[in-house]
Amino acid sequence: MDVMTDPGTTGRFGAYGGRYVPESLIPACHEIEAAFREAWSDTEFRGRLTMLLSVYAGRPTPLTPAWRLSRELGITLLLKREDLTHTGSHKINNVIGQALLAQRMGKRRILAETGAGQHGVATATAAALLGLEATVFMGERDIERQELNVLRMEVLGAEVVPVTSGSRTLKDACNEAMRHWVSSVDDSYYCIGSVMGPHPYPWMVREFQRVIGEEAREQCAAELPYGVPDYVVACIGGGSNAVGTFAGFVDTAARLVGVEAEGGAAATFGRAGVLHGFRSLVLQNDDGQVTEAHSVAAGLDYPGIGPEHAHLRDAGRARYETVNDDEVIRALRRLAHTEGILAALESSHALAWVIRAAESGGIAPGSTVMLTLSGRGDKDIASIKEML
Amino acid sequence: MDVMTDPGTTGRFGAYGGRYVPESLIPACHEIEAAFREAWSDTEFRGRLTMLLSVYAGRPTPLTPAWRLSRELGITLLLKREDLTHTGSHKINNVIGQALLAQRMGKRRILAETGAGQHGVATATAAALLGLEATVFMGERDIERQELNVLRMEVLGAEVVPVTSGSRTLKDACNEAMRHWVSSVDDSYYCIGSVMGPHPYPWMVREFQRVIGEEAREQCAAELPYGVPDYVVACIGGGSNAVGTFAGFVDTAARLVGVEAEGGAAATFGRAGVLHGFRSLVLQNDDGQVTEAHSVAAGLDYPGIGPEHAHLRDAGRARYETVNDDEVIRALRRLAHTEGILAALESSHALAWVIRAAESGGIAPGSTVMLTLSGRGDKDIASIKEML
Amino acid sequence: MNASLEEFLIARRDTGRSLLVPYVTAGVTPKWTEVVHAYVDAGADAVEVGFPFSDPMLDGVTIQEASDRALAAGTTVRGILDEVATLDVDVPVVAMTYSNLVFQRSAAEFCAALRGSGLRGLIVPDSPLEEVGDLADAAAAEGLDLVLLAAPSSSRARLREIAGRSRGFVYALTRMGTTGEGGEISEQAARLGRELKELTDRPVLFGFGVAGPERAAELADHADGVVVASALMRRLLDGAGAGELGEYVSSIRRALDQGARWAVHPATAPSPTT
Amino acid sequence: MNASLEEFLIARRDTGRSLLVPYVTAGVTPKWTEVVHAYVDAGADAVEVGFPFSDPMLDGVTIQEASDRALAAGTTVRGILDEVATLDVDVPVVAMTYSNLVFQRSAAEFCAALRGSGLRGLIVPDSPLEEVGDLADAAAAEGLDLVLLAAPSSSRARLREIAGRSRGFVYALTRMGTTGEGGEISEQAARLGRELKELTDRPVLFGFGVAGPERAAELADHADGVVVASALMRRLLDGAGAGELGEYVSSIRRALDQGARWAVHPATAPSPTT
Ligand SMILES: Cc1ncc(COP(=O)(O)O)c(C=O)c1O
Ligand SMILES: Cc1ncc(COP(=O)(O)O)c(C=O)c1O
Repeated sequence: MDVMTDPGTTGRFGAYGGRYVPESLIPACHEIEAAFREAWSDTEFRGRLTMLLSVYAGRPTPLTPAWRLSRELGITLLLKREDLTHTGSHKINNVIGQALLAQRMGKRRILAETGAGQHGVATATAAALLGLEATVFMGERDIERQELNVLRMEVLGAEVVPVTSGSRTLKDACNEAMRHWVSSVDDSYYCIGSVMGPHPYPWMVREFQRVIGEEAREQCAAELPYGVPDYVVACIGGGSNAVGTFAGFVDTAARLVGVEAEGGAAATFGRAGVLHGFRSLVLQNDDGQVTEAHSVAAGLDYPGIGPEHAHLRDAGRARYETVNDDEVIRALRRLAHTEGILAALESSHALAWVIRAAESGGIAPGSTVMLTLSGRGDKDIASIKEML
Repeated sequence: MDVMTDPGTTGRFGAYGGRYVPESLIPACHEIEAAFREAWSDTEFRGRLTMLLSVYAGRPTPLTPAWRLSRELGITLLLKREDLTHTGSHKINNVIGQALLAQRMGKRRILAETGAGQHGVATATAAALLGLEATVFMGERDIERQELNVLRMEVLGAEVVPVTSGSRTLKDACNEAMRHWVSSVDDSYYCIGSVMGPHPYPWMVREFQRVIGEEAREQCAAELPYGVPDYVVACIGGGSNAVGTFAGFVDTAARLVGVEAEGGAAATFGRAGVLHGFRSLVLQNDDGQVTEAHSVAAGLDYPGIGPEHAHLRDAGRARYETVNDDEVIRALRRLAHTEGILAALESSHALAWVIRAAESGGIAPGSTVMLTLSGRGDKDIASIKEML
Repeated sequence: MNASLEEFLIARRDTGRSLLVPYVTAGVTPKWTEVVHAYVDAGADAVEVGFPFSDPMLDGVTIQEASDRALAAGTTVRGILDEVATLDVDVPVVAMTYSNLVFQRSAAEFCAALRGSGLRGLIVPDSPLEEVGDLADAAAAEGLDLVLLAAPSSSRARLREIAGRSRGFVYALTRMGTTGEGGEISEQAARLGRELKELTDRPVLFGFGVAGPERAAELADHADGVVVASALMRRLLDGAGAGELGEYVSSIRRALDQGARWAVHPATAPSPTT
Repeated sequence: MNASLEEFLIARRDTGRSLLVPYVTAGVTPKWTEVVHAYVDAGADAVEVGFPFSDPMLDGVTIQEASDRALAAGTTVRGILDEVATLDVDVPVVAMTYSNLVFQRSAAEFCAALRGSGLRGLIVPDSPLEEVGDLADAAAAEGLDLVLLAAPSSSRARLREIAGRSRGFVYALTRMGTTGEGGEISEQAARLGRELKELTDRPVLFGFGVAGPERAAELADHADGVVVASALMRRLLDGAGAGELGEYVSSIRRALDQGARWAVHPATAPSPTT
């Protein structure tokens, strides 16, 4: 199937993607694309990345059977444990890759936007590791919700810039990071945290995240009778952990399911549009004004979706589901009680859908489900407490 | 050398150890010792433990070179990354072992004391995993300092009991857990969090933690020119991560160094005494009243030290050093800035000593130092922030 | 007025006049069309009307605020078009907005609607050369001039293509950055102006950070004129009415006219014989 | 008084009397020795004096609080010994404390000091059989009776050893738990008392949770008497003086005496001929 391939120089995934940025940024995008293409085919670069992911970030991550919950649900549920990586979410996979690229390009500083703060923490981390500076843009509302991560970034030596425009969440942080990048593109590298932004980002981030899916594919092959799970499920903010996961299973018979927050479900309620440099499905009103997303999970508070997901949806290769905040909190608590694993609110979206589908027969009894647990819930503890 | 062996049925490590508990608990201690001896020589039990440590808890943990800090210090510093385990510290190694044992013994509930909260979180986690109940005793002062971990335990379904007696820290939580255990010994298993308590705990916990040292030994053998580091360093509260680490290197030429908090340095400022069921070095006044320990690190706020450490000190096989709170905070920040790793305050004690020794020539330039990074610092972020 | 935006501006420039294009965000006040009139009365050669967008990636705080205010007041594309249609001004009006509004239905539909309300040009800062194909065709079909942006970072090859494909004028960014006041004239800006002038006879206008009459005049030295946006919107947000804004535009007009008198524009100065 | 603790208690028991050993934490009030006298006057057969320890692992909240208060007031081992030395009472005084105080210098030194102040016995709840070797020797050398504890969880084999090695009396724990009031008499306690009585002729006294005269009398039915601690310390902490505490002990004394009158103690009842 013609999906999940190289999107070419125009960065198209079917009708989506592209490079909708001001002329000022075009040369930078070209430069990054060229540098990435070169690096990605350089075995030394890939060796260095693989080494850091293993020796520093803790890869491969285990594939843990959810023993007790599986029994309760009548399915076999396997969890790909991105929560066990250094800094506690899959974001580190992408960031180490991009930071190495920034270093290779001779940049002095990394810029990033962040929602839940996980991408910001990962960026601050990779910058420290490689001796680069880091500036992270974060919506004021998210700063309140994710205080722990703000403090982590600061202790790691990063500058956290509060964004006060718009809904004061991830989408506004993206705008602000982009603005800042325009004015500092000479010495700064913009490290985007999900499969969004202008080409080559959605593709490059997918490539850096495909390690999730490739590892999981191998682990499933080693452990499952038929080698491949029936379902492969991941939560979707921008969609990087999902795309990275899907990349490992796209050529199998596994059903791919992306789960969005009901209040930020661009794949379900969005229309085609252009936001943050790419064309995709976007939550917006009739006029094209972008709607604010709402979710308990700061990392899913995004009104768009990575362009490749829009394409996978159109192509029928993946389907997209939504869950609401209540289901998410219940799923988080249930996993904590049955398995002793505290998942991130974001990841708990994927879990909430699996629980609902298994309990309603949407997933047939006896099915095998591979779920990417994109991150750990420590960052969310304060918000969870409030909601109980 | 006759150290780090089986301490026999009396649980003696040289002049230390033993089983100083009320008669009511003696049968329970015997029962646990018998069950552990049996389990430890049962390949199925060990297989199950190894499987859970790998598939669930993320072992083996990487050995990460501290690239930039090594260069600054003129040594080769390797970090054993216990911070990357599930729940974020070495405590999980021991707890999974003991929880499996409790299950094997048919207990319904696990009791635990906790200081920094890491052992409590680990206990709540393992209890959930195996479908047991968990009750965790924690000093009121530590509850304030480690709020995040309290919330984690609660979300995991554990009951957290605030301890208001004495200094309201770890030592009082131990007393209270012991008291509670006496009255519930039939259906409850007391899961001690460090190499302390009555026999067989100090020995059993060492055996469950030796996986740290054994992995590190292998990793060093694979990566170092001479196969063994010049120094092996770990922080010491009760001493479990240190003992577990030392166990892998005790038969090599490596110098073993345990680092305590200046305000809780039983190996340096203590005298022989009996506390919490074992004989060891204890901080106390002339009369034998136990002194309160003081440290920024809740997990090191303990006036005693595991009996085996007292023995290793007397035997000259390990040495024990102290660092103060200021050095610790500086070390934590330095590692964050140079390597992008946020270490626990506890672990930062070991680091602080290495930095001081390397900078003062106490560790010769060019030396190789293997340091156990016992846990991650997320739990400490709020306290660190306050102290800046 | 039957001339296209480009014809109109070239004709004016060729009289030796430095071009002045002031900006207003549609809907920022209920009486924003009065501002357009005030601009024209003060000597504007064209007026740029911003269609507010929720996520104006290339705009600094001032225009973000103006956009937010307009949207909060319920401004819609249809409403703006209706108001623009009632404008009775003798200089061209140019729309400026982001891709997401343009591609809502289709570029053709959007361009037809603009043209239907009398607009003469369109600026879409987040649709660079690579993404502009359909839109350029649609605009051309409607006789709407699609203005492209050129940046200090653009390569010579890209500048050539931009200069070649832009219509109406070439929008030269004075700097790498967002809209907003302040900043010195950089050697960069001067060079960009010179390069573009070498590449095309189309008017080249500077935009971004054109604040105050002196700066406008200085910049105009290196091209054919300026777009003034944030400096005006700042004053408007701070409470200035159409009258004050008109005076401010007049002051820039005067500075440009004086500057133009002694400026050396070898390529574009009217020949001594006219 | 030349008799050992054990001789003294056996003699009293053998008169058909249920033994009563009240407890006080040394130093809990400046006048704690008055409490000892009040106990004796109220009919105590021995008095247990607690040497407070910072970490009293086997004590419930009441005795913890009493210990903390005594320590906060500056109570030291030396000070307690000096005060005990001035006591002029005609029943044995027994020390109760934790291992860490005992092993400070050496067991021998500690025992010698106790004996030097006239103490006749020693209870160390966290030194079980396995750890008690040196201490038992040192105590024996000083003629000090080392009282061992027996628990409901102890196996018959251990009970036999405890009964055999304990001196003075055997301290039978009524329940699995810490010191402190409350709780029903359990079948467990009764069984423990019976088993110990079968194993030894030494006095067997119940301790832990002996609150109030009825409970004391009930328990005494199953052994030779009781130790009363938390119930007294609770009253003291709540403000009761030596007089009131003495009255409370008297009430227990009376209950024991009445109970003893109709109680069935096959093994220990004075033979009808005495
Ligand atoms: C733990 C976690 N999971 C998922 C996401 C969503 O990002 P993406 O959809 O790119 O995987 C985030 C974003 O912050 C996150 O922190
Ligand atoms: C991260 C960490 N390191 C070290 C310790 C100290 O324990 P130990 O000395 O038993 O390793 C603790 C205790 O809570 C801890 O949380």
